[in-house]
Amino acid sequence: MDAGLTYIYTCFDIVLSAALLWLAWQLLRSTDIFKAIIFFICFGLLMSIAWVRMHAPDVALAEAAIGAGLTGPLFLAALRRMELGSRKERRIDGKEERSEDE
Amino acid sequence: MVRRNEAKMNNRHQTKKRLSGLLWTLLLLTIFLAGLLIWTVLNIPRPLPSLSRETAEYLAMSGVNNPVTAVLLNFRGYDTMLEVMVFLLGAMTVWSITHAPFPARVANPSPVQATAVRLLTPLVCLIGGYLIWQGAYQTGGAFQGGAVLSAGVVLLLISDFIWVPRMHSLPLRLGMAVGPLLFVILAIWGVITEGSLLKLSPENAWAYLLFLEAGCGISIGLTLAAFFAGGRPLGDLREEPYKADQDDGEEG
Amino acid sequence: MTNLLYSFTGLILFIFGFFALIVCAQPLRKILGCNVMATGIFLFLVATSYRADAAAIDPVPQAMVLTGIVVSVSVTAVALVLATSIRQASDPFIARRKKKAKGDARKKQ
Amino acid sequence: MISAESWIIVPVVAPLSGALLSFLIRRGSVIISMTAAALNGLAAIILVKQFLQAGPAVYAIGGWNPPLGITLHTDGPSLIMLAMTAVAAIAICLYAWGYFSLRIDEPVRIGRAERQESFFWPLWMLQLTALNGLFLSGDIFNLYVTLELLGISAAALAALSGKTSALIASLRYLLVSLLGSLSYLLGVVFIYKTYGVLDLVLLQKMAGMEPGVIAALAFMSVGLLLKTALFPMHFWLPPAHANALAPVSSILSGLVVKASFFLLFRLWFDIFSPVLPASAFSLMGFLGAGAVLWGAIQSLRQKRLKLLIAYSTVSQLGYLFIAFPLAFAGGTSQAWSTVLFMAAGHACAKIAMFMAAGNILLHIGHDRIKDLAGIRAHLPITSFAYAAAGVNLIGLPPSAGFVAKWMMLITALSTHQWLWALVLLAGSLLAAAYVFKVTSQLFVIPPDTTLIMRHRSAPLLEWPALILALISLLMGLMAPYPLRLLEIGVTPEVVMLLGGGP
Repeated sequence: MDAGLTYIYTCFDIVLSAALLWLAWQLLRSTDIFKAIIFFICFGLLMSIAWVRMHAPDVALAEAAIGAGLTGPLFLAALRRMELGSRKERRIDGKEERSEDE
Repeated sequence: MVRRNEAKMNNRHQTKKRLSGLLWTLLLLTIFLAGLLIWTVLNIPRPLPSLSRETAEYLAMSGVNNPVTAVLLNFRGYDTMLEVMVFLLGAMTVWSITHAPFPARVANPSPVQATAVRLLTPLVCLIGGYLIWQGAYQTGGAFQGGAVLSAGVVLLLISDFIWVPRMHSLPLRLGMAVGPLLFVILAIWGVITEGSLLKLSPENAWAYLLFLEAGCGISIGLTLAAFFAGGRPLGDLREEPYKADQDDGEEG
Repeated sequence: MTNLLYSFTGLILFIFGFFALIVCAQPLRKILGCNVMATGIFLFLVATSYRADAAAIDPVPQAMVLTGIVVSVSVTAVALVLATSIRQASDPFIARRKKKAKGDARKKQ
Repeated sequence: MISAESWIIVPVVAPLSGALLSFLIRRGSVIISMTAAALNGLAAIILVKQFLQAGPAVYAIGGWNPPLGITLHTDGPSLIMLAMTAVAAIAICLYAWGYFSLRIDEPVRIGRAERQESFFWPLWMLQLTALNGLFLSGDIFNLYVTLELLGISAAALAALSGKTSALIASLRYLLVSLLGSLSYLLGVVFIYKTYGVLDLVLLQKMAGMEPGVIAALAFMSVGLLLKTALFPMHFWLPPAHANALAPVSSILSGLVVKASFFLLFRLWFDIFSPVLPASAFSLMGFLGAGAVLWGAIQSLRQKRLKLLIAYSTVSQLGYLFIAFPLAFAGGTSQAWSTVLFMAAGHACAKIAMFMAAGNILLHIGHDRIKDLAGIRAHLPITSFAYAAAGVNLIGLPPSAGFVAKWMMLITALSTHQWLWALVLLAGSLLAAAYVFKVTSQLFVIPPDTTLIMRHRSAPLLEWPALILALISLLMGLMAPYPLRLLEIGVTPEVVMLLGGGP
């Protein structure tokens, strides 16, 4: 591992850490909850790259499969069930159904 | 569209009002906490200790080549037993709170989705099975393979095949409890034959662990799908005679 | 050098999550904050075991992180179902529609 | 071939398999859980007998020795908590059986009671596994997994009653216990980062004054204080315990809160006692004093019986934390005895009280304190059980509460810490106030309205409450036996080669 390679690795680490922190900040600051969940999924994927970088392949696979691949859809499904009745019901064929309580 | 902007406006207004209040004290508190933590991390003695020497030493006796799986299933198998029980506990809690939402009255699933599901499901089972099998000597294992299997089951749930939500809960419960049951049986078997909980004889440990990993993979796959379904399968509703469960306060 | 960088990132993620858990009002955001906190702790843990040559990697932190990921998924799922059922129980529109749907399901069986 | 020393795994494996079987076979879940609780009781008795003969025992799971494997320990304190949990588990199983069989034939809401019962037994058995696992385990990461198992099953049981208020309280409880477990996990990470070892015994040998250990202890203590609901962080406890079903609130108040306290006490007094400064102990004392006074005042103001008892839990927990500065002066084994006696007595008394409150709620439909007059005619055993448990909370002579408070008072006076003695006395007076507030309704005030009893009182509901109340009452008389248990070596001196062979 000559000096050149470690230099590249350090740059990669700094960029990856900056990206992770920016995603986490965006995730928690964004007003629209749907956007926050999409940020969360990207955050999970970037995390699995970080695990690969730290020679932890098992954790990278688990993070990609469970952390981003299933927790994200769990959040989306919960969001859909929460919003299903209150503001409007997005029917599959896209017609907006009038919701009484607004 | 007007209603959507309204919601966004008061949301932003609300965040602005909250920002000025207790937030500044909390911000200072967290910055102080961050400084403290970073100072502590810097002062931790540099040659970070690690257990890699011990793991390498006993890896041969653990029956698997992948050190992470060896630590997970053999050296610290008791941890994983409790943790798979936490997973099953999560599914029990989700089932005890509510029943799965009734399938949306969709005309018919689009043909593209139906054929995609028919093609993907066998592929998902193949990849999931391979990941579980590969755990013994390479990256992979029960959790990763189970997650892929659950993706296949979730695909079935989304594509609204009529029989999926109507399934009676017993086969699902058996599938979910396979992993923990195998763990408990192996634990007791270890006590009977080798004299200590979860102790596996080194020569046929690989067979036990493979059997165990397959069971855990299946149960994790079904449990993750139960999380996604979000409630008891509707097959259970037949058992409970329906009565409008009005909420009359002085519940016991 | 890599250990320190990723340890700091993990700690700052932990503090982000802690901050979000306290400040945000919506339950969905609190659960997102919990997940970010957990991921931060795991990053901090595995940063300990990073070694330049891949042979001397310590597998115990990786096993701990796997256990942690699985536990935090099950807690997230339970919290989401709780938040959804609270939202549906307290919303008149959904409650009425749910009773009607339950009635139809009963008639169909 | 099964050696006698493998009895130590029965308190964990029996309820675990009980939970799995009752999850699969819903019809037989009552019998399965009863046998698991009985087996757990038997194992507790045998473990105590083995401990008295052979002293503390260490059991390496899977045959792997500590730095790599996990070990189970039996020493004085964990055995007392194990015995307390075993006794409470049998009483709660009997009570829950009577409670659900009565509610299922209740005409109002068919279906809800069956759902609750079919999910109550597996969740309760998992909780019992987590409790026993926590008392026995000797590995800090394994303690994190048991804490998590405890937190989720407690939140699941709290949400079982299906009311919206219960769901909201349960979500708050889940998030708080998740925050507690995560900060505990951060403490574990710091310890692993400094010592690279997870076993408690090895840690005790290595524990020194290093920045990593201080940070670890700070995070672990904050996490465990959150889960034990000490005074400033007790907001989640009263709604969660008051809105739950009767057997569930007795489990939550009696056992779950004690488990995280036990872990905190073990960390502070057994493992890291050289590292901690005196100011940390007096901080705990002040928080405890605040909990005692604030909890008692709050419970005096409550209108509903279950909320009154929930706030009295907050105040009784305060006493456990007052023991910290006293024990720091008095000495470790003496500290263990006062704290564990108070915890065991309080557990039995609180479970009996919540069972009595559940009976009253079940039979007359409401638990408003001012309308309880005349209950004693219809539910004599329940009223007597409530009064006997109240005696233990106040700390009157024969009860365990009296013995514990007496020992604390002696230590406080002998080490000239007048403040804690003052708080103890004030707390006892306030406790007397909120116990007499209810017992006066039950016994003194003549019944003006004719109470409509929804159904005749079932023996299975009343006798467990009475037996537990009497146990907490008479525990003071047989005080010397548990104390002897604590004198036998506090932590096992085990010869350990670093990286020992299988």
